[in-house]
Amino acid sequence: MKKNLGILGILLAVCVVASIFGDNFLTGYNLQNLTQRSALFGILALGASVVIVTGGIDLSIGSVVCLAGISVPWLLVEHEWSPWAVVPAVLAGSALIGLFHGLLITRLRLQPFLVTLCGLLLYRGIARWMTGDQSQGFQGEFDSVRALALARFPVGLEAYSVPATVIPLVLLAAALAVFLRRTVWGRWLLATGRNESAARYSGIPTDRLVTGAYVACSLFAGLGGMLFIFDIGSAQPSDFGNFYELYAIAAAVLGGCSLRGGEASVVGVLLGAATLQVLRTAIILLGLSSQLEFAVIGAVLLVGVSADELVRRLRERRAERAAAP
Amino acid sequence: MKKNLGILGILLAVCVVASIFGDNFLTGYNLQNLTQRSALFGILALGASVVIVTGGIDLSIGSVVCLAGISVPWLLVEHEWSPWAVVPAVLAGSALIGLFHGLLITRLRLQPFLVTLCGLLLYRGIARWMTGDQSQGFQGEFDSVRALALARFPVGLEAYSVPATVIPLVLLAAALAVFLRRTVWGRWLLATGRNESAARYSGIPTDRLVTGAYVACSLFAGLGGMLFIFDIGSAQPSDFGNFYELYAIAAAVLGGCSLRGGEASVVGVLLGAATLQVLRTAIILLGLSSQLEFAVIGAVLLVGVSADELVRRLRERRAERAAAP
Amino acid sequence: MSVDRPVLLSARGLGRRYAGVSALRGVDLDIRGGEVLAIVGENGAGKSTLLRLLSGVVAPSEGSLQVADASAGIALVHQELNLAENLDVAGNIFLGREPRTAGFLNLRAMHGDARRWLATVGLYIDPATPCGALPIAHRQLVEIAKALSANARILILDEPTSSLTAPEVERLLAIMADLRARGTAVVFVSHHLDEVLRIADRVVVLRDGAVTGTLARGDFDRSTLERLMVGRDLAPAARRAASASADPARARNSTADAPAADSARHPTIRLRADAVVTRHHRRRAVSLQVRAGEVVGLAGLVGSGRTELLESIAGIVPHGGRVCLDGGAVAAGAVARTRAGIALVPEDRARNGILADEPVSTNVSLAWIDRHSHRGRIDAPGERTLVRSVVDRVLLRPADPARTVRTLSGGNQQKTVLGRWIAVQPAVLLLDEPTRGVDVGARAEIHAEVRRLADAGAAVLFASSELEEVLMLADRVLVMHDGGIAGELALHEATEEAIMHLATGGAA
Amino acid sequence: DLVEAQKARIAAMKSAPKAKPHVAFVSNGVADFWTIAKAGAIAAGRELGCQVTVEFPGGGLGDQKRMLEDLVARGIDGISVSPIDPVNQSDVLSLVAEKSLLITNDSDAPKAPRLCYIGMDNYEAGLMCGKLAREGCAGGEVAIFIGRLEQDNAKRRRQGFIDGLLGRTPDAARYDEPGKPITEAGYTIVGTWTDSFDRAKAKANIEDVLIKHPKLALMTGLFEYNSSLAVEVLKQTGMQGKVMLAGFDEGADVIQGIKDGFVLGTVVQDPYGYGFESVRLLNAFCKGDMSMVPASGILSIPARVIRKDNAEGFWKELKARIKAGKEAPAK
Ligand SMILES: Nc1ncnc2c1ncn2[C@@H]1O[C@H](COP(=O)(O)OP(=O)(O)OP(=O)(O)O)[C@@H](O)[C@H]1O
Ligand SMILES: Nc1ncnc2c1ncn2[C@@H]1O[C@H](COP(=O)(O)OP(=O)(O)OP(=O)(O)O)[C@@H](O)[C@H]1O
Ligand SMILES: [Mg+2]
Ligand SMILES: [Mg+2]
Repeated sequence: MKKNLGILGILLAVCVVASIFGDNFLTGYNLQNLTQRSALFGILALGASVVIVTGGIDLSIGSVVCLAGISVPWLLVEHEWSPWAVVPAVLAGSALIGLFHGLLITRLRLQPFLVTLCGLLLYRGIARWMTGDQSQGFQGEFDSVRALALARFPVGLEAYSVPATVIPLVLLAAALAVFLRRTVWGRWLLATGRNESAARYSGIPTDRLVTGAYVACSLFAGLGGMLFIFDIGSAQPSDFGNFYELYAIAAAVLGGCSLRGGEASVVGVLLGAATLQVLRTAIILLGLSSQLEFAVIGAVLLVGVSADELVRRLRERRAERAAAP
Repeated sequence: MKKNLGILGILLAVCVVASIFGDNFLTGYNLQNLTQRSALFGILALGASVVIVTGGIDLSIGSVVCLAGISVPWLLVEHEWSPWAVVPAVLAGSALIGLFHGLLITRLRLQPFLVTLCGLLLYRGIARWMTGDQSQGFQGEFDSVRALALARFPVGLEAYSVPATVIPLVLLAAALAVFLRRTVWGRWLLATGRNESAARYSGIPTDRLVTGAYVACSLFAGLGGMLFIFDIGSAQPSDFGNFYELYAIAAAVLGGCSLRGGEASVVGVLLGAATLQVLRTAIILLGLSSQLEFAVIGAVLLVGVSADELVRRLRERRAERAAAP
Repeated sequence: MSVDRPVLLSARGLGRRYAGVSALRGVDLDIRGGEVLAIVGENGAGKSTLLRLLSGVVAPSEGSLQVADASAGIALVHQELNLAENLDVAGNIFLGREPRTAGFLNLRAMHGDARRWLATVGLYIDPATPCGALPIAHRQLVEIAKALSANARILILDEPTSSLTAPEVERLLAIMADLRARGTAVVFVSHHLDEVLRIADRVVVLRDGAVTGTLARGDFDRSTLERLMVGRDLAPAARRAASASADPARARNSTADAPAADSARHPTIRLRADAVVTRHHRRRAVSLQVRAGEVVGLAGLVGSGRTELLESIAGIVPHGGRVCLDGGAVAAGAVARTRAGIALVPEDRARNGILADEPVSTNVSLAWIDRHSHRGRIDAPGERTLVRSVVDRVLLRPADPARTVRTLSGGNQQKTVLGRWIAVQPAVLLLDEPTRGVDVGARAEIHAEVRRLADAGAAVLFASSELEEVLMLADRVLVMHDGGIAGELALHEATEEAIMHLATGGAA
Repeated sequence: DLVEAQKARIAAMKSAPKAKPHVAFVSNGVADFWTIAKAGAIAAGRELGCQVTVEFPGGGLGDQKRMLEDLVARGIDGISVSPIDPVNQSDVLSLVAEKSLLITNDSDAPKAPRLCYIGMDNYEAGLMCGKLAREGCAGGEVAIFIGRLEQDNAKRRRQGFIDGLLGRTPDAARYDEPGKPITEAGYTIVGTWTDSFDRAKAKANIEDVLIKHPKLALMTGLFEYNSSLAVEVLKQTGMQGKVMLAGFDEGADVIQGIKDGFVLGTVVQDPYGYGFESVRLLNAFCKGDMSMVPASGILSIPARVIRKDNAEGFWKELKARIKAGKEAPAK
């Protein structure tokens, strides 16, 4: 919990600045938007964190978002599949992608970075080729399916209703938290991430766990991709999801995951994802030039994590001094 | 050396396919283009490999390429600096960026991924803001400075002359190879990557070495950025250098660097960089749709490294069996 | 008598090759319930390989293994520690066998059980402590508790006592005896023959990957075992080492009897620690001095702060107070300290010592390669010569500088780390458990090397959990307790009883 | 110079016309706009019996340069390119002119040795869009959304829109800094937001601007997806009709929005024509025929304004063309 204080601090600081100096930050509509976007990126970040726990990395998240997302309108509109077939098919395809990564990594012992980098190229290439670089959209139809992302549930507040994407996010986050902290498999995953040989010597099926982690990550990315395109309505295969893996991994790392594996905090990851989205919106509501967006995000994160680290040290030193004679 | 056989095999296979089925692959002009591009990306990949040797990663390479590259015409054309001031200033700036990364990583013990991801955002943001998102170019002037990348040195062949960028590449590669294999600091850098704690217990100044690695990486990226813009003539701050870090890291990993640190092969890195460029060109000369570019690169790399791994295993198994009575 | 005990595991013609080299061959062995089987041999003889084959962690390249009862269960404690440092002690003990209720972890049961198993091995710590924070001896005990908790019929321990101090060793031997009484088969490896002599029912002696003798209780004594291990009678130095515990002071041929004479013999104070306060023992300040040519031993119980003190002096960890070399204070930090000539051989060789994937030569030359270079360029022939001489001096087996350290046996990895500093003449040599896992013969040789370095003017300060070794090697003994120095014993005062008295908090 | 040299080569080809010329069409990025152009190019290739290669550089200037170099290496007879940065790309454009035949489309490079430019004036198209907005909205706050501003056509289009909206006398050389709000003639242009082609970001931009400026009266999306996403956001927030939209390009939902009445209209270019004419011209060059090039060197294919009255017909025609282009074999 203490580890999450840092990222919580950054998030709150950004919120405070945005609500004091920005226009209409604390309106229901804005908060609703922020919830939606944080939920979408949060799902990707949760997936990324599962892989990061194993000490691996998944660079293909953005491309899986693209391929899975693009496939939905492509199948629905161009190929006139039924929505009842499309959603499971896309999710199954995403899981297969993860399985493919997992097997290459555990069986052939290829480096995760390399495998998923090839994935990054491959799936985007497939998406572009499949659609002929034509953007895919719902053309104003399929609102009932898109409700999976677009529905809003009133909670008694006037301007704020809960976006539907919060449901999968909360379910996944809760499941992941319980999995990591309360189940044997989760514990084994943590052990595998930190010291694979210790886990193997303890009779843990490390290969299967690692493969499972990649499956989960791609599955989350596929689900995210679907929800993204439900939300946006259409997408261009050449740029949909570009860099999303970096946002997802950044959220996970901000939330306290170590890229060396074995550490994760579900709450932290969600806070990390939210921070990135709030930052982006804050820049607009503060009236900063959108050219500055990247610079501001980079600088705020850097200052934030550095400050967090410095505070941690200071506290440690003070504790030590208190214990001294 | 043996480790480089795999990537050499992939490179040769691509070349053979491209020259048999593609148009004009084996023409001086095409080879000259390929040399130029491989050299440019090779410089970035060498930088990436230095950081990878320490077990770190630098995601900011592409943004440093952008900032350094954009700065050159910006200073020359918009601010009318002298070329004699611009080149050293840009290189010094790049080195400072690396120093900044190195200090955050060694002093504050922040994760390299996080620091350089923030760098990725920050430097691109600065470049966009500095130029107001305007593309920067030489507007047809400064050909004498651009000769640093555009000059061609005849070598007695009719259609093929050596591009000027080969000179810095060869110098840097040779220096790096000597550094890693023949000098105390290189030895220590490798040791730091293998086991930082053991290196520290042996009195090796690991912090300084790691910082130095990030300085070198950013310096190489800055140099690369300059040469890139000399070569292209102009660039847009919003997309110049996008994903170059992934190309650079992929080249290094293909060339035998392990992301866990401690391993590097300069020749391998150069082969890796060349492979990626040859692949891209082969796709066009083979008349494949450019939509397929990503998919083909991803697939070829994946098949290549998997085959390499399988061959390696087969050989190993055969060696073991041969040793048996 | 062994006939009525059930055979739990039997090996026939067991062997294992690595890259064409045979690490073990032709082992025929029956493991019976209710006996303690000791496996002895020199470093690299193949002991760990045999244990790994028996426990099934490694597949044999020849021969067969027969398990009598598939449900018997085999637990192995590896020579190198293998804990997931992000999990707590309880999590590690039950890793892979976590108690669950309705599919979920039962953390309460786990912590409760863990506490019980920890108590069995005499470790009274909170089971919720993360393993990363434990000293190495505690990790060893956690590993043993983990193996015990598996309730296996066959318990295999690879050098379980190498990092333990006397009380824990006693406790472990008692546990082994208890398990034997309950019909468990206990197989263990140790370089301490007195432990073997005390508890083993049967001893298997290995030499160069082959069994040179299987002896039942009554058939073996120290000299038989040594002969079988080495293939000849032990050299005199090693002989003395082996019997040192009997009368250490005399065994070392010491001439100096009074403390006064000590300082006369070693006039200059090389190393001085002034009020050094270490991180985890902030209430005690340690001051000590070591003269040139003097070898000072640090004794104490597990967790008494020896490692922290040595690491502080070497500049690895931040500390309070001052460290002076030849009268002048040395700046903080490992780089400055090393450059000034203060060298440390760390306790945890896997974590802080070796570069596992590099050859022996790189490992050995790591710290001093800068002194064998011209303007940064490595003097390769010079390096080669020196590495070769080091390899000979520490009796590395195989004596091959190109060998990747990961493929060396545990004891030989230790020798590699030792060799790193033996090659140069540091002004101050700090050794933390210098001979952990090193066999008797090589140990004597290493002691001789350390003595030689001291004679050439180095100040040596070493920590060891083996009183035997402290008494053997030290000119003077400092006993630590709870982070402070509980007392100092001159050579003639130093006995096991005196040291244990101080180490357990008794008044000086 | 290079233009004359190209002309001389074309003249020489009159006596030895290429049987099956191989020509290339290179876009400035990846977008639906270009897939329509591709359909046109391929349709022309099929009609005229020449081989057509279409390349979409996805990675900006460097990528476009690489593709042009590779096409030259491949020995292509003629290339029609949409230069991303015409002022600074003179070397690579010269290279194409030297080794092949060069025409430009969509954005012109008047200083480059191009034989012809096919397209329209983005400033003019922007003006059309601005006027459309001016007609539909008498005043108030206006927001501009555009993919990115660094390409020349984007800048000109935006400037045209501003000048048209504010009713200024047209002057293509004018440039209003994007950072500052402009208050003039009863309108306040509150800002210009870019997204570097990230649609999630583009959508977020629109949502956030609606929050920041609750009194917004009108917005425009100057790239195809900007308009489409604006329609999307308006529908999702139920603000159809409260905030007016002046569209650009032919997104499906934009056309639908026009039919539904809450989009004022949209300015469409004719990418199909760019592709078709590019191939037709290059093919003629390879037969030694330069007669199709107007004296000005500019083959103008003007933009059109689509309103409620002509939306339906336009949409049907477009669909049919894309379908035809897709069914065409790739080569
Ligand atoms: N993975 C490996 N690859 C190659 N050789 C190996 C490997 N593992 C062990 N060996 C070799 O096998 C031999 C036996 O090693 P083993 O670890 O069994 O020795 P040991 O008796 O346990 O020694 P120690 O007392 O030092 O622990 C050694 O020569 C060692 O170098
Ligand atoms: N309270 C503590 N919290 C975290 N780490 C500790 C603590 N106490 C000691 N350590 C670490 O454990 C290691 C060994 O500790 P210490 O110096 O107390 O042991 P020691 O006397 O050498 O005993 P041992 O025989 O177990 O090595 C050191 O690296 C030290 O930093
Ligand atoms: Mg061993
Ligand atoms: Mg210790």
